[in-house]
Amino acid sequence: MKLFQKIRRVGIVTEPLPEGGLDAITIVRPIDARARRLLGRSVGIRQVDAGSCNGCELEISGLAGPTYDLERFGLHFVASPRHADLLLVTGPVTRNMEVPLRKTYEATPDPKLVVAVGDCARDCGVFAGSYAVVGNVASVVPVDVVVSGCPPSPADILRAILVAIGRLDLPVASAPPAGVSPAGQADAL
Amino acid sequence: MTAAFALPLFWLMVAGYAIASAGLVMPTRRLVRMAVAIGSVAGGAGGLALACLVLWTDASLTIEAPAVLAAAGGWLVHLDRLGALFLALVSGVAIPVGLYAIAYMRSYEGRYSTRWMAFTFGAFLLSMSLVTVAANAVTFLLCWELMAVSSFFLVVTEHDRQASVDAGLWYLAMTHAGLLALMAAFFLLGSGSADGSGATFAALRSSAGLLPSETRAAIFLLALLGCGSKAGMVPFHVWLPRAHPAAPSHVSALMSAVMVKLGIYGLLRIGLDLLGGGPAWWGTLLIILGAASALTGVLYALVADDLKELLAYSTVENVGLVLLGVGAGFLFLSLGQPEAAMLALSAALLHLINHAAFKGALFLSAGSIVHATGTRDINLLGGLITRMPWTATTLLAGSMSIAALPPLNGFVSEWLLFQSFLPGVASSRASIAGLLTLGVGALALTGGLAAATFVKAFGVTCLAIPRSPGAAHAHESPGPMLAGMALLAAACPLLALATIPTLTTITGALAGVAGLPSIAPALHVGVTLRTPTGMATMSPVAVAMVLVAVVAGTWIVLRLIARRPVHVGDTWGCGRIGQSPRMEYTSTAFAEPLRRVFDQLYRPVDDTAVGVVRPESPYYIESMTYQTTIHPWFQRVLYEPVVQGVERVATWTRALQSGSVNAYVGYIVFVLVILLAWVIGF
Amino acid sequence: MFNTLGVVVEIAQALLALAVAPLLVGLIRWVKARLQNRRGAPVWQPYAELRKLFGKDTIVSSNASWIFRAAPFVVFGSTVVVALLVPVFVTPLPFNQVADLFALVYLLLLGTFALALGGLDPGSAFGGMGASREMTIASLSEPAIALAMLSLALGAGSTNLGEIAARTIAHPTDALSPGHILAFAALFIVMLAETGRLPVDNPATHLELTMIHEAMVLEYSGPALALVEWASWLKLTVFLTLAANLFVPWGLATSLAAGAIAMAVAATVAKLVVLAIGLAVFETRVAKLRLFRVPELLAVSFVLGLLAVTSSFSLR
Amino acid sequence: MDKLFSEVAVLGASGVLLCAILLVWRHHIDGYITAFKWQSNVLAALTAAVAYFGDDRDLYWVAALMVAVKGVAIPRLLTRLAARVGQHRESSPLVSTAASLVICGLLILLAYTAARPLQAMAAAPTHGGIPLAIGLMFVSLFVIVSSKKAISQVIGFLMLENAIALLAVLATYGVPLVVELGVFLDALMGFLVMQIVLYDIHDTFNTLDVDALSRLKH
Repeated sequence: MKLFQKIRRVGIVTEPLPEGGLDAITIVRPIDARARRLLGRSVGIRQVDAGSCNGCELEISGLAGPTYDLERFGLHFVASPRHADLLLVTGPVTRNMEVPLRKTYEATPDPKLVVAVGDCARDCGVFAGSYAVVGNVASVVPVDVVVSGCPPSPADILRAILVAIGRLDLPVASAPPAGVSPAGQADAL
Repeated sequence: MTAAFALPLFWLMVAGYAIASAGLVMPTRRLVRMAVAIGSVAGGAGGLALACLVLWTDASLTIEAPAVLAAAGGWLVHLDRLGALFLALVSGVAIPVGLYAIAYMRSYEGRYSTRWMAFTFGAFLLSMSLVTVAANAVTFLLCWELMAVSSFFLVVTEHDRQASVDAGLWYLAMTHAGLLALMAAFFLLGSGSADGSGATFAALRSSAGLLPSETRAAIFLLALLGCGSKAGMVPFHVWLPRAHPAAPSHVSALMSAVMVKLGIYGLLRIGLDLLGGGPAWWGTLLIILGAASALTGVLYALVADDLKELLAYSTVENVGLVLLGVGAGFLFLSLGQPEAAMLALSAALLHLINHAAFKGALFLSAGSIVHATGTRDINLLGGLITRMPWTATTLLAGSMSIAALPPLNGFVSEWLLFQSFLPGVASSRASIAGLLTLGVGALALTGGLAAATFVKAFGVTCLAIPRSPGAAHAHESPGPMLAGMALLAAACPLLALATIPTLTTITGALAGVAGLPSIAPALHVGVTLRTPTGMATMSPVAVAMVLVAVVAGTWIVLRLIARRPVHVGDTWGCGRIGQSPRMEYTSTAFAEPLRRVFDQLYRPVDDTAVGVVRPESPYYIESMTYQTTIHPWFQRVLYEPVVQGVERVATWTRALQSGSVNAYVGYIVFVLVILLAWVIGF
Repeated sequence: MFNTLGVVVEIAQALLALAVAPLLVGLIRWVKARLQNRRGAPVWQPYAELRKLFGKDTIVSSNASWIFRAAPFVVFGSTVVVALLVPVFVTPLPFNQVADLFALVYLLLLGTFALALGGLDPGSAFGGMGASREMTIASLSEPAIALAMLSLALGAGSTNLGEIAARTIAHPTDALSPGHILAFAALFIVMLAETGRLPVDNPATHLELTMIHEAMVLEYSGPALALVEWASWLKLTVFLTLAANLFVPWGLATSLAAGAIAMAVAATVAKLVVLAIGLAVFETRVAKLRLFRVPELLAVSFVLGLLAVTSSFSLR
Repeated sequence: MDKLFSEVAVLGASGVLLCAILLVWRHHIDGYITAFKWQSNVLAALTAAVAYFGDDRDLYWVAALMVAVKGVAIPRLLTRLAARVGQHRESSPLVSTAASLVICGLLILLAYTAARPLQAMAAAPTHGGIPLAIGLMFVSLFVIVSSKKAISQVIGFLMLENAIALLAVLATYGVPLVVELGVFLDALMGFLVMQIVLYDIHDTFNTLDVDALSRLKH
């Protein structure tokens, strides 16, 4: 009974998604129209940690909480890439995570989207050039949308997902993110 | 007019099995196999035709040969409907098994004598058929013993394997204990008829009513021991999970599908037909033993890792289910509810026939798997559905039937068993209502656990990736084997669709036996089953039709609306690089949760050995072996003390056997003195 | 009087159950979200999920056989047949004669059996784990269901669902008899176990090691997944309808008159909404049990069933 | 009216029995105490119902007393006791929980079978609940036999007392108020004595595991 009293006292704590603030988000490539049509109202998200420091994970886990509540948009995390429509990839892709990331991508049925979360996922961030890193996410799997930030805020991540499925409008970016090749750099060093 | 066919058909049956036995003297191995196949198919066809003749017309068969074994009462054969039902069972299974044997016996050629195998196989089939037609004590016991001995030789076919020989010895010991009990039962039965009419069943039947109730009780208990040990009833089932796996698979199929049923036949013949039923405690005892058999059987089947042992334990389970029905029948008869008794006994016999179909199919499929992979260990199998599609399909059909899934036949008979208990639960006698309530619970638990067992038996054996090279290089079995398996597997849905005719035949066979109504009550309205008490209706045909229609309809609709491509990819394993069979769930792992739940019953002995790489730290582990064994309780509690006692007595008597003549003469003098003293004293 | 029209109504009510199932699940999720102080997905979210899944590609494991592909159809088909049996609005209908409560249990077992095989087929450890656990729970809940039904059947003198509902309609006070209430409690626990709800299985879990139902379907994708999910929602709907219409069948139409049916639709919907909200509140209140405490819960359910039967004996 | 009365009686008796089942299911001493508390309250409600249907003024008093003593006072004392000796868990029961539950089910069935003639003898509309009351006695005895902690044994004894009260209410519409009061007093005294003994056991052995009592032999 105490539990329900508390639930009543606290009330709904979900905040409306703040307007604007789309600068952190880049659309990397034109998004498949069929994917947008199909995934408008229901998206299964599979999160892949490709070598992240877990900063981004901390923010992502905020999405499922009552404050950001991604479920209200019809988004939900799923337990298997077979059930997923969208991969949320974080971190610079480390050597050990390259194959798993590719396998996850292959295991996701079409149509599917990939959102790269965080500076590391965009261009390897502070890990660029490390011998343990293969490259950014785009060098392993095709990426649709990138969110910058170290770490990006949950609201940004949420907006990026909504942009990816076409629920928020954003013009296609002119330039793709700098395609760094840390492996090559490592060789040069 | 039709009656005139009975005698030729009988001789056709005998001749067929004789041909099978004549494999003993065939010049080439090929001819041996052909003899077995032609003989058992012809004999089976003859027997089946004869049985149908007796079941469906008013024909009957009587052959008297008083000169044979005159001292013991002569040879007497008479086939009535109850016997014909079981004859149909023997013959019906003999045909597919005979076909199967053509190819299966090949794998024994060169290693073991197939000629001797052919001879004993023919004798086994013949003796089982003759048990059902025997009409006096001596004929019955003789055929019973012939059946036991011939099957013993088949069990020890692989006589160079210790396990087979052990299994054979257990079987021989148990079956002879049973035979002694049966002989005693017939002796007691015959003590009532003073006219020395040679203990024909007709004479025994008329005199049994005059016996004092203690004698009747003793006869019933002896028959229960004798027939129960043959049927694999707990606690006399210990031989079954040893002998059935040890025998060649076509013989296992016959033993499991047919021979154990003759134990039930004996029980019905003596307990119901000759004694005419008894007081309520007979039924109660049967229900308790039936529930114990069903639960013990299914619990040990669940944890068995040997495919054929699993099937053997599941036979114990199904015999338990049949006994539950038979027990309810006895109980209702004693309570003066013949209609309910009829329902219960019909349900039991329907399950018995259905079990013959699916257990036959399962054992033959298991044989096909052993033939192809060389192993019976489920933990070493897997992936057979792509390598042996037909065998996997028959195994699936058998598994679904035995798990009582609609629309197959096991479902129909288990449903009827449930229904047959309901009139008893509604009874006003508290003890009976309570007993049957628990019976319903036991039935339901058995059904659920059987489903789990057969998900394991089929799923781990046939699906996913093979776990050993043997399984990986498996090949489909030759045509004749597949034909045998397919016949029995096809019988599963067909028997479900033909429930009503089958049931009518069964009630026809039971009508008039003991106190059962002489005009069989209708258990159906059209194609819908309807219990006589009006408790429930169910139509197997309609359920099957609707189920197939809905599944097919869904498939068609989905083909129309969802036309997206299907890709083939790796199994999802959290991104790991490659998949190996070691990542799969094994048979032991599958049964682990239920094994933990029933821990107090299994009392497993677990053994974990850890190979540590560095002595200074226990966390660097090189290897880890986990071993678990289950020592069955009946073995521990009931048999080991007996075996130990026998051994102790044997050791003690060995001390007497000094080998010295002086000692032996001394014994004689000693005994003489004792005897003299006794004579003088009294 | 029932024949052609009856069959039409029968099929219509099964289709309606099928159509309503996602809404019911959506409602449960929405209430649960609200109780977690979240806004939550709209109640029609499950429809969007189904539509999406039916439009997606399928990926099948290279190890899988036809069993894997066939299993979703068997699961879905058997559940739909069960929905045909359950008195949703009108009782008794023609299909009532075709199968009874025991047949219903075995039809559900057919679905469980097929799904467990589908879980084992791709050879993944998760699938095997899910199959093993699901069969464990399914087999242990069997005796509890049987006894609960026995208690219902004893009251009605029949195991056909139509007769049981009709009996309670004819004798309204029976709904408060102890046998009825205890059987309801037993069946409620079994329902939690069979449909994979808390405290037996968490339908929202992402952790493979705690999964039961979800672990078996990890390999399914696209339309096959849609079928499996829809079947599990339908199973929940069927169980809730059974709970509503076998134990409190008030309002159920006994004829095909339009007015009676309209009443029945309203009554059933109201009962389902109440049950769904109750389930959501219950799920918010309890924590998931350890796997090896689930058999204890099912033992409680078995004892409740036994108590239900004993109580109905005692009243005779 | 009589039918309703007998249904209410059986329902109440089932409820009381159900609390006992709940107790067997729980692992924690807190759960035991809660189950006992609910059981006493259900019993009190049943007594009040019997008072209403049977038109027996005295029984209302009995019901009120039940709530006061067994529903409030004893559970409180028990909680204090458990807190003081630091007992939270019936750690390793002699029989596993699932097995205990099944055994309890069988005991109830047995009680039904055994008490059927007794039930037939009693003419009161409440007689349907008599087998359940006897079942509750069996279950309480089983709890006493199978528990290892002295405190759960005490709860078992209290439950047995409830069972006797239930039987009395159902069989004879409750014994006269005076006798009932005596029984109450008896139970309370017994409880207090047991409390003292429990403290002693705890002080002597530093545990409430009754196995430790076997050390007294040495």
